[in-house]
Amino acid sequence: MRGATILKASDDKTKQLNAHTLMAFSGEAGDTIQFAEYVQANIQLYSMRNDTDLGPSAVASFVRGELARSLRSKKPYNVNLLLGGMDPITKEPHLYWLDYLASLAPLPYAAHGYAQYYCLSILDKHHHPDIDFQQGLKILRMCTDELKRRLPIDFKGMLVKVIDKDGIREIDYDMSREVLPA
Amino acid sequence: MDALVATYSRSALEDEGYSSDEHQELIQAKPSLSLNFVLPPMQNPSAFLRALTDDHANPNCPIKLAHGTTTLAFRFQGGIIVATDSRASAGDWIASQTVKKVIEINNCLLGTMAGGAAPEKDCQYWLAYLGMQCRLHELRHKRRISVAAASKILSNLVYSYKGMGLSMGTMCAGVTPQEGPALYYIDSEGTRLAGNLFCVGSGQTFAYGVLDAEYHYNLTEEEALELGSRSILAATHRDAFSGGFINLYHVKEDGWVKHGFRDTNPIFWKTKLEKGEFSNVTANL
Amino acid sequence: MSSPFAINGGACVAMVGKDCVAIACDLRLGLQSLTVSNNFPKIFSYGDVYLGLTGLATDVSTVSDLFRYKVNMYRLREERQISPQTMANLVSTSLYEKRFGPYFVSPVIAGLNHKTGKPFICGFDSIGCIDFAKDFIVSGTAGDQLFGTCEGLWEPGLEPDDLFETISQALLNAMDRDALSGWGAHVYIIEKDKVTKRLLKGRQD
Amino acid sequence: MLISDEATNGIVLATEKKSSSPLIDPPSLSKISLITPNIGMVYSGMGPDYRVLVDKARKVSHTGYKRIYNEYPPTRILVQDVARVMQEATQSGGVRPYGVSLLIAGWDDGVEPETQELADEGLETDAEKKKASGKTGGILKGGPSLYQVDPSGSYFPWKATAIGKSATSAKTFLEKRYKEDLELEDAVHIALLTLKETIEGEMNGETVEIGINSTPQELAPKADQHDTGIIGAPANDLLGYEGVEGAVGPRFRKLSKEVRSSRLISTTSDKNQDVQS
Amino acid sequence: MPGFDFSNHNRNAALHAQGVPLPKATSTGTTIVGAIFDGGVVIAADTRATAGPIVADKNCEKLHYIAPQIWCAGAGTAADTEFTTAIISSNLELHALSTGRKPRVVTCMTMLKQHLFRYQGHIGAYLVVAGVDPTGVSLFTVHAHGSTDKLPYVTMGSGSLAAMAVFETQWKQKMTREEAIKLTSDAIQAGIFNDLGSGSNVDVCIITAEKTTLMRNYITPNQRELKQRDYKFKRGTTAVLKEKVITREEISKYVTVHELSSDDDVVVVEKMDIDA
Amino acid sequence: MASLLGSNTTLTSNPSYSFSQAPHNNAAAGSKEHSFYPYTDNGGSTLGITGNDFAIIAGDTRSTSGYSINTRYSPKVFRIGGDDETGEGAHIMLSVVGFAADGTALKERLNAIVKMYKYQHGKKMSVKACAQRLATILYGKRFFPYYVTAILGGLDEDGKGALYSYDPVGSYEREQCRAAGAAASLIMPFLDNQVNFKNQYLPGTGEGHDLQARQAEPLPRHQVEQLVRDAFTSATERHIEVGDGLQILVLTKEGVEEAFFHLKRD
Repeated sequence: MRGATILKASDDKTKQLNAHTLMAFSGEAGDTIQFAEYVQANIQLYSMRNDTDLGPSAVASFVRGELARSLRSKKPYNVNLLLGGMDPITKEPHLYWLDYLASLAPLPYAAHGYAQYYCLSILDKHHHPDIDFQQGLKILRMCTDELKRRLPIDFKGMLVKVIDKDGIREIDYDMSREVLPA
Repeated sequence: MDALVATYSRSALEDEGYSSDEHQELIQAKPSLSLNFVLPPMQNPSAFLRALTDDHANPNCPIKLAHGTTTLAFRFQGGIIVATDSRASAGDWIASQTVKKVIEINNCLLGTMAGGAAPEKDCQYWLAYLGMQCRLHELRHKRRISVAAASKILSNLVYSYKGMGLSMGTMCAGVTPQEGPALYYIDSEGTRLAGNLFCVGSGQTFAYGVLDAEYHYNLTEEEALELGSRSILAATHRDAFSGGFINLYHVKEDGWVKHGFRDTNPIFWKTKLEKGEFSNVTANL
Repeated sequence: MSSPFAINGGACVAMVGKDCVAIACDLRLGLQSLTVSNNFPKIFSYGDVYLGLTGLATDVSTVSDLFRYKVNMYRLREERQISPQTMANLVSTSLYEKRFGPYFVSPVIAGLNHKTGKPFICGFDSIGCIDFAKDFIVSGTAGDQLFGTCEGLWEPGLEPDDLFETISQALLNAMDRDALSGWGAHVYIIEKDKVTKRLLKGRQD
Repeated sequence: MLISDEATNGIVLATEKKSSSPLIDPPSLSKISLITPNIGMVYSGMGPDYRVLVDKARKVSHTGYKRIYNEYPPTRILVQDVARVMQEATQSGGVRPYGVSLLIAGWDDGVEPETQELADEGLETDAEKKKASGKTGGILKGGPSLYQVDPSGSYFPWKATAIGKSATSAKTFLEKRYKEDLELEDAVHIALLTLKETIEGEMNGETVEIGINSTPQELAPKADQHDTGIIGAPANDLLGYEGVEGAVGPRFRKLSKEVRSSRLISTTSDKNQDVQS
Repeated sequence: MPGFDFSNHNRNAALHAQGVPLPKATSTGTTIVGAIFDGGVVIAADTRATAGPIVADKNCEKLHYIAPQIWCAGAGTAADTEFTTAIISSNLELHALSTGRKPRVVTCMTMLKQHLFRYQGHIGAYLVVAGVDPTGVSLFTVHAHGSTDKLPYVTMGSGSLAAMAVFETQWKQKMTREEAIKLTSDAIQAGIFNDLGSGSNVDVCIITAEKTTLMRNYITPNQRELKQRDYKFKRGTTAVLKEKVITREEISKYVTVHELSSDDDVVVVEKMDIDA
Repeated sequence: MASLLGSNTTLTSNPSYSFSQAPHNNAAAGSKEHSFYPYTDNGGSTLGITGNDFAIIAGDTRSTSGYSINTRYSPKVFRIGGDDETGEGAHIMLSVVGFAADGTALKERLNAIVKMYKYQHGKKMSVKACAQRLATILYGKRFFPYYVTAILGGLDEDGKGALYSYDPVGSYEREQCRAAGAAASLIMPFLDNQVNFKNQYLPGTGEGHDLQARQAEPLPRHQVEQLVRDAFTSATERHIEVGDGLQILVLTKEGVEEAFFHLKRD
């Protein structure tokens, strides 16, 4: 967004850090991509040097540390992050929530910005620890529907990526259906 | 000289004691809810009031008034469900967990209270005033006032105080033969909207989230009550300024029915343990 | 904008008992009115010294990591566990080092002295002034409320099990009057030969 | 030439004060220095280098420890810090290594519960009881410890040792004399005897320096022992203030000239007995 | 102090510019006093530390050790008084060891004022410095900006007016030790009872040429009365959802080992090629 | 939370989580603009608890401004509707804490109204009516509030203790117990626990989620008086504006009894 103009409708606001870890970011333009690329480069460097990937909790710790460090610099990054990954050893999924102050929380589900205010209650109600992929998608649909319904923003599209034991992949997600408030 | 004497020989206490208005107030048995408000003796009373009481703009304000709320109401085939939380907070301080945020205007009409600073009393007072007007309407016209008319009276009233620092967001719910279930949203800015479903207050978004996902007009009474209650529960869980008890009402054509004023705590744990919801609350050590 | 100490919310309390100490914290991580996480404990253990940190969540993490580093260095260098008293001084000097750009945290320490087995608790302001107390220490957004409950409920010489009830009731009731803390609690009862950690059932609103 | 040995309740540092000229004012010469209230240091080698190290040791005990933990460093930590200073001089450009060997004697409070030791050992004889109550040194248990630091920066813990000109013969002498359950009084005695073996010229209060370090009960300082120099019981009267909970006086002190003289006399008179036994 | 670390300063200044209030440090709305008597000097303080209107510490120590015969009473920001006196005490100790002489009070006072002046009042330490040295008895006040006074009787802190009222009516020259102790503790009590920032107990420190005597909690006029009721709860009153016992052995471990489940699929360990 | 209601600030102020989104704070400048500032906080604390056949209202007697004590005896609890100056025969109790001048004015006004009611109707005003009336008085100054937190106590139609608590603009609620004033945040959670047994479960009724909550029941007068005293001694320990004296008014069907206890004066 530049003023009230949409510059690009299909911008990918995620970065793959290693084979099993993906980071989504929002915040101030410029800061987001700069910080994400910095993190990506370092995580990839680690993978190359050590021929092994950092687990999600290690990645989250590293990212938090870097963001906290930048917070004490003259020009801190203003970035909110979600970090998802499969632990390469235990094969368990992990999700981390990080805000621009570098507060880190591991969560079963998370959101940033206005989405938190509309979606968390939906997730509280419908999420269970043992849901399968299709059920997960169904809950996601409820969330995006609610955002379309209540936020004064016309979504130009939604990018959905899935992390599982096979890695990271993008899936088609139809946002064309109209949703109106009751 | 006489004039001078007259000027300076006034009784020292002439201005003391009660003014005629105040005297009137004293001898009147029960004063009507009046529209006479004392204003601070200054150019811009509302800015004065804001500096004094708005803890959002000024966290060190001396008079902390209660705020923070989740209220909701929706229409469905069986009438209208009205539900609220019961928390009153002043800053971070939880002043009360037992506020009745549904106001029984009369036995057919309900109002809810929410808003910025001091919504409680603004709503309590003005809805009581509205109740009086509704009764007068009934006496004058020999029939019940429509919800549309009642809400319009309220809207006009608070609009006349716009900019003075009133702060309220209220919903008027009633079922009349001519209107069916009627629901209006009125706020102190002057907005007045009719609709199927409204959530108001700091926890509104959370209530909308749950409500929107499962709402449709043909809910059964049981489903509707459960949905209203569950939406408030969702908001109390996520919004720090909502909580306490769930106050649940069902408005029908022959009047409203109260469905309890129940503590969220046992409801929360029951919901979690029986339905497996709220998976973010774990028992991990 | 609220104070940085109240953005994320949180409460912590420590109490002295008979040959034991207790330390407890809430579990909320919020962003002002929004509750983000219900599993954000604010007590960290360094050997057998326990440190509770309330305040800005990012600084809670940063400071807890910093002391994990410092205490591990101490243990490696001196080949011994750090004592609660020494830890208190370390925390104090570390915070005061940032006198003109403080971490927004109010730490609380609880532990038993290795040599004498005597209970030790203390609290700090954000720039490292130590508050040595013989009864209890409170910190966080529910600090005022905790002062009230602790002052009312605490008594000297409580056995570990009684101390647990007292600290739990003091914390739970204080949290229930503070919008920004709550959502469950952790309680540690520290005795000579063991530490008991419990998860309390608390209001989730 | 200096001697030091560890007793169950203290340590003695003893050295010979050699003055190259009778014109020198003897009290101005001092080889034993107090670093912290519980740690003393003595040297063999170049005096000026030693005084630099004393300053650095005192400074690092404050900046690197007391100003962080509000307590004085344990002996080993101080030794490490001093050794680091000395090692760095061996590989830094533009400086030469320090030309001194040091003996550092200290007493640590320890962190382990005192009762545990008593419980661990069967206390049958008086001798064993004494041994059990005596600290064996170190950060954990507490008690006296003695380190030698070389110009290379390497350091060694000792029960008793000597450095300097006649160190080899002195050490041989100490090996014969040293016993595990020495009392501080005996240790002072042995140190002086050792010194006497190797010293050239007259030995009197002016030419020897003694420092002690010990536990409270054994060698409570007498008023006349002010300004002496051994590591011994905390000299609470040297604290200068009273009423502060937990405050104890310095354990390290130098023995005064008078006390030194009196010890010397007793040494000479005892010598025969000792040899006989 | 090797120096302050300003690394958070930029961040906090940025937050402050956006309307975030700066944190409140524990401050000692305080009464501290000092008076010279014949042969020595007495300083005294109350023991209340406040954070806003809340009493943070009921029995804090406001009399700080500098050297055996130099002591300091501190008012203002509690952490500043604590650390300023500690740093000067440390420097003075090194100075004393290096010179082999007892430190002088003027030296201490000068070091304090230079330290405080360097920080332009940002270090909020208000001190009463008292001591006896080879030059005699001294009593000074040092303000946060670095100004100093030398007076026979002084008061500082929020209760200074109440305390000074006592001094101005009852102080006399050439007091005995006992008279001085009585006078200073009366002055502190005036602060305790009439200034809300001061409270609890009276600490007194008497310094003479021979020795220093600290009398912690010399007067305790504000002991809490016994409670009317017993508030011990029945065991089991609190609802516990989970419990874990950590033994002493586990605590002292540096490394904890988590066993993975033995399911073969879970752990993929690459086989190492070994040269034959 | 500022207005959520349709005003243009809604979206920026409600889910505001970023510093840059925070509404810029001009309040400090705002209050400078008006040199007219008619309020002082005189500190102190009050509390009220009800029982089956009594109501208790208590308050400390210290009046402060800043770090100074104005007086050690300035009552904050009053008898309303008494026959004479002493308040003899009063059947309602009022406590006011905050700005003492507003408090006195409010008490005088309510007292006059309750008395006039009796003269005109020949019967005592019920506490319920009085409570409603007090709310109206307070709301009458909605735009220039009385800077006080009031608690009203009496006996209801059934003879049960009735307690009403107010905010400065008259929002009120009937409660079992309530603390107000400077140390309200210290006392209230203690009362929640000890009067309403919040967070207390019955030992032995189960484990974890199965435990049964302890139900609140009206406490006997003796116990309530003890709680009041302990609440105030605790508050005195930790709040600098509370102390000097504790005044307790107990209303039963026999009338108002007053008790006075000394609190710490530091």
